[in-house]
Amino acid sequence: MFESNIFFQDFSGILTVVPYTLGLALLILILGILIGGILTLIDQYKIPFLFQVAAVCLSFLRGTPLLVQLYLAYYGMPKLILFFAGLLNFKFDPNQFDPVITVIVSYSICFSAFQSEIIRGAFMSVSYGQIEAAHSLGFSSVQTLRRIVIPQAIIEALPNFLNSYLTIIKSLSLAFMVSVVDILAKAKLESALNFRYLESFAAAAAVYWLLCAMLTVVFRRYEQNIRKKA
Amino acid sequence: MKMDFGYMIKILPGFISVLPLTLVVILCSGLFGFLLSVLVTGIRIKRVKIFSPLMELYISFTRSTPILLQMLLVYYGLPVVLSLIGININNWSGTLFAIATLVLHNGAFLSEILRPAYLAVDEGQKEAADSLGFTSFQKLTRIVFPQVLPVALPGLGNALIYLIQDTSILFIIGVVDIMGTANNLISNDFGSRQIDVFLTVALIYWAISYMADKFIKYFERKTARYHLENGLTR
Amino acid sequence: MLALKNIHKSFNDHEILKGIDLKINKGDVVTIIGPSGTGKTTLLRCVNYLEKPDEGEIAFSDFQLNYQSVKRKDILRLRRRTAMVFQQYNLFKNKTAIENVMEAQIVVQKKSKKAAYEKSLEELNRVGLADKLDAYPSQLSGGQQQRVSIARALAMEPEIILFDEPTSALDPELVGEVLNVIDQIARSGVTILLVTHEMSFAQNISTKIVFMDQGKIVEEGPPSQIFNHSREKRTKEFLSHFNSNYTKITTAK
Amino acid sequence: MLALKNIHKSFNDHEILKGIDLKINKGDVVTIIGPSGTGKTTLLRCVNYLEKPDEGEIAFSDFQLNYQSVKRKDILRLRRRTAMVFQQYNLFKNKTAIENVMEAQIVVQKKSKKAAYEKSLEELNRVGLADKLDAYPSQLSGGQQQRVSIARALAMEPEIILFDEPTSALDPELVGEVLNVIDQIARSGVTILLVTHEMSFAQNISTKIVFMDQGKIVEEGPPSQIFNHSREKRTKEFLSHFNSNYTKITTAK
Amino acid sequence: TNNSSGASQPSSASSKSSSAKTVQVAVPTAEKPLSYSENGKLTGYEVEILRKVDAKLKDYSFNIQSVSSNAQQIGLDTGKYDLIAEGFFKNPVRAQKYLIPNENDGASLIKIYTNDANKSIASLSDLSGKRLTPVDANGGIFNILTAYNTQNPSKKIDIPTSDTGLSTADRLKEVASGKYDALILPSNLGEAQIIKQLNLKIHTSAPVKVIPTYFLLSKKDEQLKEAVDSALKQLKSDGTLSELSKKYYGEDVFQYKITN
Ligand SMILES: Nc1ncnc2c1ncn2[C@@H]1O[C@H](COP(=O)(O)OP(=O)(O)OP(=O)(O)O)[C@@H](O)[C@H]1O
Ligand SMILES: Nc1ncnc2c1ncn2[C@@H]1O[C@H](COP(=O)(O)OP(=O)(O)OP(=O)(O)O)[C@@H](O)[C@H]1O
Ligand SMILES: [Mg+2]
Ligand SMILES: [Mg+2]
Repeated sequence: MFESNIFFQDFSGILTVVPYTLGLALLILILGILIGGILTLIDQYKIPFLFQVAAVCLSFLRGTPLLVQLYLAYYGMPKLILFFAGLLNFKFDPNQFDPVITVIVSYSICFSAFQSEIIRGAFMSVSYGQIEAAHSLGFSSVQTLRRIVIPQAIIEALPNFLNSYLTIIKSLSLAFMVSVVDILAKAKLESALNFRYLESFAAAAAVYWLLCAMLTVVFRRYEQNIRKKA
Repeated sequence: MKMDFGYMIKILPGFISVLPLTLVVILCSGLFGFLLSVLVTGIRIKRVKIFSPLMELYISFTRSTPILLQMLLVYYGLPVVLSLIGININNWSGTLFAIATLVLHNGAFLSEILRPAYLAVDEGQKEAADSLGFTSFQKLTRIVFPQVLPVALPGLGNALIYLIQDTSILFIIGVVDIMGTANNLISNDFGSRQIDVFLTVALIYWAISYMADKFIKYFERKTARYHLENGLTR
Repeated sequence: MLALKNIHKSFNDHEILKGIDLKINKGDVVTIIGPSGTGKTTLLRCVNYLEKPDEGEIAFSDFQLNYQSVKRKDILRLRRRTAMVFQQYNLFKNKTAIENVMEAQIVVQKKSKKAAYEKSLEELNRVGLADKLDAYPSQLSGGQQQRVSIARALAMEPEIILFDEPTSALDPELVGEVLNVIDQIARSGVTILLVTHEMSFAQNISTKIVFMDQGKIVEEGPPSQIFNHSREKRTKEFLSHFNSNYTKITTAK
Repeated sequence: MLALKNIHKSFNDHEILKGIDLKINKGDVVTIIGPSGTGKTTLLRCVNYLEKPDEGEIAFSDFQLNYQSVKRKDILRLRRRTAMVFQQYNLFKNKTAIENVMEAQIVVQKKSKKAAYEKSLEELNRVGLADKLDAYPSQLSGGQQQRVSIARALAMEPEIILFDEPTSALDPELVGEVLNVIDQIARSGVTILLVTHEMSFAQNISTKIVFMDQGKIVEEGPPSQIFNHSREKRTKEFLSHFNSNYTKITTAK
Repeated sequence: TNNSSGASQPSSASSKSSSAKTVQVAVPTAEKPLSYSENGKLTGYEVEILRKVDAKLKDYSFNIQSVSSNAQQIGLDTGKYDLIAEGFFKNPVRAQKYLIPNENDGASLIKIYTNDANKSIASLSDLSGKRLTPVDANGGIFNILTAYNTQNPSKKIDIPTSDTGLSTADRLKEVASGKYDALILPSNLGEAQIIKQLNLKIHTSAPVKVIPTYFLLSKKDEQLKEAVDSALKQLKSDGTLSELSKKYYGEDVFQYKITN
C-alpha cells in the first residue's frame, strides 16, 4: 500500500520548494515583527487616536481566519492600489499584480498581531530600572530602546519568534489558493500526477518535521549564546 | 467590492444554527487539550523515563506539521492503529475525530506554554511549601499551579484564538461547521457572492474571539493582584 | 530535644559540611555565626531536609531519622515538627497574609477553616499585623512580609523554628521590628535555631552561640564566653572583623 | 553650583514635596536624612528629572530649567550634568562591567571607543574593579555591581552625583566596600547629593546634613550641629530613634 | 445537520436482503452540482445516482458520507471507504490502484471559456502562449493539460496551478476582466448559470474533450464492482442517467461521443 520509492521521489520533489518557502516565511516574519513592534509601541505609549485604531485592528487580525483575510486581500488590494495610483496619477495594471505580493502583505499584517503580543510580553520582561538608568545617563528614548531595551527583550522573544516562524511556514499552505506553491502545495502537485496521496502527504510531513527539528536546534543554540551574556 | 448587506443578514441564521456545534467543539477540545497538556508538561518536568523523550517527539511532530495533516492522520490512521489492538472506532462520528485531533494538537501546543511558565515560578515558593510539610500533590495544586496561571495566561489566550480558527478542520471530514456552512453557501450559487459570505464568516469568528479574549482578560484581572509587572511605562 | 549527629554534605565533590554534631534543648535559642560560605545555610536546610545530607542522623526525643535509609513519610514527619523562616520570606504570592498562615494548617494539619482562621489571627496579632490580614505579599513591606512568614511558622506549632538570616534582606529601618518579634518569641519559650549577622542581637537573645568555619563547628558556648572570652584563635579573629569604622545603627520600637 | 527652588510634587492629589529649596556648592557632600516615606527619593529623582515636578526651578551657574516650561533638550542637558546611582544598581544586564561604563560615553557623549575604554578603565580602577572588566552583572556580587554603577556615573564627569541609599540593598558584609568607595570619591572633590540611613557614615563624610520630614526640609547644617546640637524638636526625636538596644555592626576593609 | 456526521440513512431498507453488506461511500462536501447539501440534505448528480444504484443492489447497502476531496482518496487508500465518487477520470495509475467499473456514471465536457479578445480559442493547441487561469492541482484538468504537453512538446501550454478555494465564479470574472485569457474547466460546474446571472462577457467553446467519469472502488471487492456495473447498465438503458444529467447539468452529457 505504501511505496517507499514514491515517497522518496515526492520527498526530493518537495525539497526543491523548501528554500522558497523558508525565504518567503522569513520575509513575512521580519515584516510582521516590524509592524508588530510599531503596534506595540503605539499601544504601550498610548498614543492618542492611533492607540484606539490599533486596538481594533489587532482584535480583528487576531480574531478572523487567515483564509478569509487572504481572500479579502486578494480582491481588495489591487483595487486599493488602483485607487491610490489614480490619486497619484501613475499607471497600475491590476491584472499584472503578482499574487505573491498579496500573500506577503496580507500575511505580514495578519501575523503582526501575534508578533505584537510576543513583543509586548518581551518588553514586560525588561525591568523598568534599566530604562531609568539609561535616562539618568542622558540617553534619548530612541537610544534607550535601541541600545538597552531591545537587546534584552529579544532574548525573551526569540523562542516565540521561532514558534511564529513555524506557524507561518505551515500557514503558507493556504497561499496555494492564489497559486503560491509551498511545501504542502508541492505535495499536492506531486500526487496530482501519480495519484499517490498517502506517500506525498507523508513526504510533506517528513519535510515539515525535519525543518522544524533543524530550526529548533539552530534557534536554541543562538538563544543560549545570547542568554549567556545576560 | 460591493457588499450586499441584505444577503449577509439573510445567511446569518444558517451560521447561528451551527454555532452550538462549533462552541461545543471549542469547549471540549479546549478543556481536554488543556488537561492533556498538564499531563504532558508533568512528564517532561519530572523527566519520567521513556515517556519524557516520547513526549518531546510528539511535541516536535505536532508543532511542525500542519493541522490538516494531523486531522487526516487521526481520521484515517487512528482507526487502523486501534484496530490492531482490537478497538473499533469506525463508528465514531466525524466530530469526535475532530475533537480528538484538536485535543492531541493542543496537548502539545499548550505544553510549550505551560512548561516555561512553570519554570518561572520562584524556587523559594516550592521550598516554602516543602518546609511546611506539603505533599508533592498539595504543593502542585495549592501553590505552584495558581502561580503558573498568570504567567501562562497570555499564551493560553493566543492558543484559544488559534483553537477557534482551527475548528474549521471539521469541514475537511465533512462535518458542517461555520466554515462548512460558508462553503455550502459559496458552492450553491457557484461562488458569485463569496466576498459577502467570507465577510460574514469574519464577523462571526471575530465575535467568538472577542468573547474568548474577554474570558482570558477576566482571569488576567483576577490574578493581577499578585502579579508584579515590569514594562516600558509605569 | 533535637540532636544532629555527624552531618555530612557535599556539592559536586566539594565537601561543605564535614561532620556536624549539635544538641539543642527545649527552650534553647541557638545562634550560628561564621564567615560567608561556611555552610550555615546548608546546615539549616539539612535540618528541614530541603537539602539531603550524604550521611548523618537527626534525632528527636521520640523519633529518629537516618539520612541513609530515609522514607518519604519520615521526611513529612520531620518537616511537620520543624518550621523554617526564609531569608527571602518566600510567602505564597497568590495568597493574602492570613491565607498564607492558614494554608498549611488546613492542608497539612487538616484543621477546619474556622480553627485555622482563629489560630492565624492569634499569630498575626502576636507579630503585630492584625490590620494587614487581607493584603497580598506584594502589598506588604519587607518587614511585614518577614513577620507574616514568622507567623506562618509559629502557627504550625513546631518543636523548633529555623531562621536563616531573617533580617538581611530588610531595609535598615525594618530590621528592628523583626528582631523585636523574634526576641519576644524566644522569651515565650519556643526553641529556636538561628543564623544571623546581627552580632549584638545574637549576644542579647541567645542561650548558646555556635561559631562555624569551613564546614565545622569551631567553638560553642554561652554568648558571654564566645564574645568576650573566646578560647579559639579563629573565633577571636572573626569577631575582630566586626569592629569597623562605620557603625550602623538600626531602629527599634 | 546647583540650586533647587521651590520644588513641588504630588502623586494622585497627595502632595509629597511641599516646596523644597536647597543650595549645593561645588565640592559639597550633602546628605539627606529623614523618616521613611518623607520624599527623599522623590526629591533626588526630581533633580535628575526621572520624576517631573509640578512646580519649581533648578539652576546651575550657567543654565536654568523651569519645570513648567521645560523642553526635551533641556532635560537631556540636565541629565548630562547630573548622574544617578540607584539603590538597585540598575546595571545594563546585557553588557559587561566595562561596557556598562563605556556605553553612555559612546552613545551620549559621542566619544570614540578607544577614549571611552581608557576612561572606563581608569574609573573601574578607582573603584577597585580592574580585574572584573569582562564580567556580566549576573556574575558580580551586589557590592561589586554597586561599584560598577558608581564608576559608570563617575565616567560621565557629571557636576554632581546623586546617590539613593547606595548600600541598603547590600548584604551587611558588602556595605563596607561601597561606603569606602564613596568616602574616597567625596575626598577627591566631587560634588555629592546622598540619601542614606547609615548615620555614622553620614556624620563622617558630609559637609552638610539636610533633615527632611513630610515633604519639607526641617533643618540643615553641618553634621556636628544636626547630630549634636540640633535646634528642632522633630530632628532630635528622629535621631533618638537611632539609639536602639540592637547595634548592627558592619565589616569594612 | 444530519449530513454533518456523514452518515445518511441506509436507503429503502425494506428491499435489502437480511445479510446486506454495508458499503462505505464517500462523496465531496460542497461541489455543486456533483454533490452538495440543500436545506441540510445531501444531494447532487453523483449522490442521486448512488442512491439509485443502492436501490438496485439487494446484497449491499450504501452508507453515503461527505468529506473533503483530499480526504476522499486517502480514505479509499487506507480502507476507510469502499467506494468514492467525484466525477473521477480513468487513468493508468488509478486503474492499477483501484477497481474501476466498466460502465461510466457520467461524462465530463471540457470547455474553454474566453473573453472577447480571445474568442478565437477553440482547442487545446490554441491555448499555447495564452495566460490560463490557475488549474486546481487536485482535478483532472491538470492531468489532461500535462498529458497534452508531453504529446505536443512544440506547442506547450503554460500551466499555472492553485488550490481549490477561489470559486468558478471568481475565475470567470477574472477572465472577463482580462486578467487571464482563458479558463478551461468541465462544463458541469455551473458556468452557464454564472455567466447568465452575472451577465459576463464570456465565450464558451464546444467541448474540446468528452471524458467519461467513474466511481472508484477499493481493490478488494470484485463482486461489488460487477454489481455496480450491472446496476449502471440498467440505469443507462432505462434513461435514468440521462434524466439526472439534464436535471443537474442542464444537458444530457450522454449525447456526446467520448473523445480520447
Ligand atoms: N546547591 C548548591 N550547589 C553547589 N554549591 C552550593 C550549593 N549550595 C551551597 N553551595 C556552596 O556551599 C557553600 C556553603 O554555602 P552556604 O550558603 O551554606 O554558606 P553560608 O554559611 O550560609 O554563607 P552566607 O553567610 O554567605 O549565607 C558555598 O561555598 C556555596 O557556594
Ligand atoms: N510613583 C508613585 N506613585 C504614587 N505614590 C508614590 C510614587 N512614588 C512615591 N510615592 C509616594 O511618595 C511618598 C514618598 O516616597 P519616597 O520614595 O520619596 O520616600 P523616601 O523618603 O525615599 O522613603 P524611604 O526612606 O522609605 O526610601 C511615599 O508615600 C510613596 O508612597
Ligand atoms: Mg547563608
Ligand atoms: Mg527612598
